[in-house]
Amino acid sequence: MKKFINDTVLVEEQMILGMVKAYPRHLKKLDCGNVVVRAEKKEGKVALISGGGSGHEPAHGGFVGTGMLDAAVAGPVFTSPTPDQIYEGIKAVATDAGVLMIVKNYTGDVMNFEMAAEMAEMEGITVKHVVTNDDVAVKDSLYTIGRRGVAGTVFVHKIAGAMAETGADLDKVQATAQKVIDNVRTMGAAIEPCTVPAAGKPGFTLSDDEMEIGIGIHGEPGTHREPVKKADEIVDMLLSQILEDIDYSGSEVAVMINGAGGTPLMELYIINNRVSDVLAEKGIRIHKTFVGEYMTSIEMQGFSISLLRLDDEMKQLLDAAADTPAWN
Amino acid sequence: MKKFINDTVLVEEQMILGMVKAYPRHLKKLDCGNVVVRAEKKEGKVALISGGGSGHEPAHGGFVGTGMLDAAVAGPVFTSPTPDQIYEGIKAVATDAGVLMIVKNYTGDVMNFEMAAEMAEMEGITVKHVVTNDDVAVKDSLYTIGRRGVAGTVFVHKIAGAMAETGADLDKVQATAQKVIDNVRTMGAAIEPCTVPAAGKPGFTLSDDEMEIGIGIHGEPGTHREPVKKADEIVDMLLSQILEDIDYSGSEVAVMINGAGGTPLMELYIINNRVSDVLAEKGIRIHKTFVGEYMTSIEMQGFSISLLRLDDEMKQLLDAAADTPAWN
Amino acid sequence: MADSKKVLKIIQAISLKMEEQKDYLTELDQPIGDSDHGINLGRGFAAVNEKLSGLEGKDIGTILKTVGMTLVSTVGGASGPLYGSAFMKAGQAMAGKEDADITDFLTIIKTAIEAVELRGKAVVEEATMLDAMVPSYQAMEQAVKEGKAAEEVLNAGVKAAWSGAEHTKDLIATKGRASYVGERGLGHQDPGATSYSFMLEEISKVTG
Amino acid sequence: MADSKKVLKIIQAISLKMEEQKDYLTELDQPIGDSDHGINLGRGFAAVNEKLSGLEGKDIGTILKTVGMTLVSTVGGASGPLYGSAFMKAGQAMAGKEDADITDFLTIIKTAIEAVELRGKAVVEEATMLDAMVPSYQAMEQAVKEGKAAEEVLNAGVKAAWSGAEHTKDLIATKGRASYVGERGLGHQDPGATSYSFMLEEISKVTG
Ligand SMILES: Nc1ncnc2c1ncn2[C@@H]1O[C@H](COP(=O)(O)OP(=O)(O)O)[C@@H](O)[C@H]1O
Ligand SMILES: Nc1ncnc2c1ncn2[C@@H]1O[C@H](COP(=O)(O)OP(=O)(O)O)[C@@H](O)[C@H]1O
Ligand SMILES: [Mg+2]
Ligand SMILES: [Mg+2]
Ligand SMILES: [Mg+2]
Ligand SMILES: [Mg+2]
Repeated sequence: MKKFINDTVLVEEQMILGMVKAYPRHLKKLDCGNVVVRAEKKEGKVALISGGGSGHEPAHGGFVGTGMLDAAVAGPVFTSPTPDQIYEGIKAVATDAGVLMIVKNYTGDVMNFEMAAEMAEMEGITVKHVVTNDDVAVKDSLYTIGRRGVAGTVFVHKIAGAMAETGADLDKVQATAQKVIDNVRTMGAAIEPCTVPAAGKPGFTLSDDEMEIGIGIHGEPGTHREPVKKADEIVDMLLSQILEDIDYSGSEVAVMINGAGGTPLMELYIINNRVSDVLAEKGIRIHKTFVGEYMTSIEMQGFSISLLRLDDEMKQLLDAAADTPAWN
Repeated sequence: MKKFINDTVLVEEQMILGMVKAYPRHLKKLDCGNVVVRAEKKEGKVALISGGGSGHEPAHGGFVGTGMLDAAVAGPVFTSPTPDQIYEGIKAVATDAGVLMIVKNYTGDVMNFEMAAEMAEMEGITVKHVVTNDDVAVKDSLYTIGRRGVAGTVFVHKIAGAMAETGADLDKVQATAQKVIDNVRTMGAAIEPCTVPAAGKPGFTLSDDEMEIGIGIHGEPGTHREPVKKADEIVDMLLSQILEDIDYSGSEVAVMINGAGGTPLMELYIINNRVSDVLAEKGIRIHKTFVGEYMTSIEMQGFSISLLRLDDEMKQLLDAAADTPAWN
Repeated sequence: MADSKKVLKIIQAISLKMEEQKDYLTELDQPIGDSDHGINLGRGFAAVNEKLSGLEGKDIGTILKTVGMTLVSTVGGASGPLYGSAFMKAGQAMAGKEDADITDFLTIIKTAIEAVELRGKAVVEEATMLDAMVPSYQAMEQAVKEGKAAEEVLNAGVKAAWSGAEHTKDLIATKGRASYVGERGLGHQDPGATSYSFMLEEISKVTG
Repeated sequence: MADSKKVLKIIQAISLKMEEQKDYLTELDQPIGDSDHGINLGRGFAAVNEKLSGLEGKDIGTILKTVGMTLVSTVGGASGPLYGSAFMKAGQAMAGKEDADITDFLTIIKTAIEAVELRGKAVVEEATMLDAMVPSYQAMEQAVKEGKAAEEVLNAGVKAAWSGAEHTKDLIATKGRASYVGERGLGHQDPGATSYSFMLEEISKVTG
């Protein structure tokens, strides 16, 4: 394992420190742990808090700032933060308007955030939450934990964040977040895995002509393995699974081509070239496209495509000004 | 070689198309080749044009837009574009105020841009140029071609671009660009090489415990090879070479931690943590820090540190609003 | 079966075991999860281990509750809230107790199972730690009913836990990360069921 | 030595050679450059090759100028403007000529060298294509002086070009990308010097 790090046990803290030192105008780190909050606490609005394991940079600290999150809690790499960490974040940003937690659908994240909310409610803080589950690679079913929350979560941060910034109440902000969740779908693929620093070995190995389809964002293997194909064919495969899940025809969408961390922008643009063309063919109008790294898996070489079906309200909130390290 | 591409000969064009399709509000592609210009031509100001080989995404197309470049010309991967391509870019954006070319110091780039300028001048277009050479890895000498232009070039785009946007004349914009060049220094290292699609093989190979010091941005090997060290030690080594070249003590600087394409943000933040601390120790004040991918080498795992010594004018121009895909 | 002093010894033994098996548990988590189960528990039980000296002289309830709270606040992931809740709830059930006999022990395990089921919204046959917990509980309950000695009861429990862990290889997971890989999880042993089996084994060793 | 028809044959032979040696030239560019010299010239001479049929019946000057312009507008990098200028300037020197004797040929080469020196701001011993161009020119000039036949002159040129290319292994480059790697370039043969030697070899083959 070759990485620009100092010590596997210091990765998370030094990363958060380095991030906060890069963006002192936006960010502050709590003394009690790897919790990033806005440099200036914003009163009089619903506070938004998200987070999860580290390794998804710029998520989630990069989305803390005006118009998006108030706090981001970072656990160890790919491991949900603990309830007391999350609770510290909640306490630091909670306002009278209440707190909305944006949680990605993973057993660990959901349980730890739930426990934190229980702690906060005991202290009289009103906490609600939404659970994002945009990954169509995983079949949704009553009997399973359901789909994972992946890159589409960033749209929830942005749009619910913009709604909170207007001074809307907790129910409205929660409903807005849920509307985004209901309308966003994502699917990804990878050609090279990533290595959790503390593990020292990649999460899976692929031979020179293999790729993983349906990857999550924790370096875990996907739903299946296939011979590598041309970018356009991979895009078609992922898009068709997304388009099967929601009928986007005739609607206007936001597109996110999210790099997994090690994928060069060159390839993300080539991917977007095809995504754009296919959507145009299908009569799906593109309101805005986002190409870059939003929700990564350390240095994984992969990408995901997210489509968010927009209505006028979401469009306006998506376009609203935001000022955060990674979205502005 | 595993990459999300369709065909090695289509890489550059499909990438540019995908980029322009992602940012139609900012960008337009000329029909005659891989030249990206502002969606709306800006009259009444000096036109800025830059470019070079492809493979440095988001450079240079990502910096086309209000407050930065007017045109970016993209050659094949790591190969300077040809004079006629550059000339098309010049023609498309030239105004009565003249054209400034921002060229990175490589034999190929300099010669091709010079030939293009000769073509444009024959058509009565006034063209001046600056040559960036921020890479301190390469010793400057009267008898050699001199230092390379690397990530610090992006500061030239930003600051000269902001000056041009004020309506300043060509001499003033050129002088501003030169001032940035005179005050910016960069040095980089890599732990994994990149592969030019058309070559199919990496530019160099490193064993599991080696790194390259003093890399350029074309996937070429650096000045020497060393056993991998801790991130902080690598930072110290690169910074000391930068700080030897210019005396930054007592001054205010802009910092750029530039990812080479495959380096996760996690590591760039850890790197910045050390850079911040060392500069603070040395009494060098940080005006602003930029962490991310600005001038990449496809999927290389590496980074560079750039320090730009600022005066009040440069500070103001650096902070001025810009609206481009990759800088806003 | 165990006084509070022995309970501390058990916890210590479990902590050492988790450290020892860190890499193995992490490896088990690789093909079907995110390669961190051993890292998570290693971190948590290292923290638990540091608390042990401060727990000398405390009752079993306090000890278990403290272990649970420490796990909750250091492990993270799925296993943190699950094992954490399990120990915390078990601690509540043992509040004030200085001694636990085999019946108390069964209560502890039953309470722990309920805590995991509640927090994890899971049942057996979903390829989780419950597939070691539940069958081993049933085996021990049966052994007690048959009047077996504590040592034999625990032996039966350990045996059933390991075969439960083994059985997860035949299951397509419907809870936890392993559910994302679907059929690809077949043939792989659940890390949580494995870590639980190690824990029960340590209990059996220290008390046996 | 060659009429315009033969010149077209030479250009065609060079184009095929560049295609054939594409990978080799690119490999030479790897340790000291950016792994593209063969790709660049391959692209350029493929474009040249497509122009050849349109050049039938044209004079040598026009042919060389067209080759140069095509290289300038398709090769890019350092070698594009250099070889491009070389052919363009040589074409100017041969304007209107239908036939070139060995003296004309020396003029072509001399003009090409001057173009490269001017554009590249380089001289011999900097580990560039000039280290094949200049010594081979000198060898040919000498051979002509000695009254050798065209065939022998070219043989002497080719030999000197290759030994010049070989000699670049002993030089620390001060121009071009190889200058960035400094001493690490020792032992590596310059790709441009190599491509030039191949070109001269083709000229010798077609005319010989
Ligand atoms: N809903 C659940 N109910 C019971 N056990 C679960 C549940 N989800 C996961 N587990 C257990 O947790 C283990 C994984 O723990 P760990 O790797 O530490 O956390 P994470 O899955 O968050 O990375 C699984 O092997 C499984 O035994
Ligand atoms: N200043 C120069 N003068 C003469 N020849 C040069 C100069 N710079 C580079 N070259 C030649 O160009 C060759 C490299 O060409 P190529 O790889 O196609 O371009 P680039 O270096 O831009 O990638 C070198 O091997 C060298 O022979
Ligand atoms: Mg985990
Ligand atoms: Mg090149
Ligand atoms: Mg896990
Ligand atoms: Mg080259």
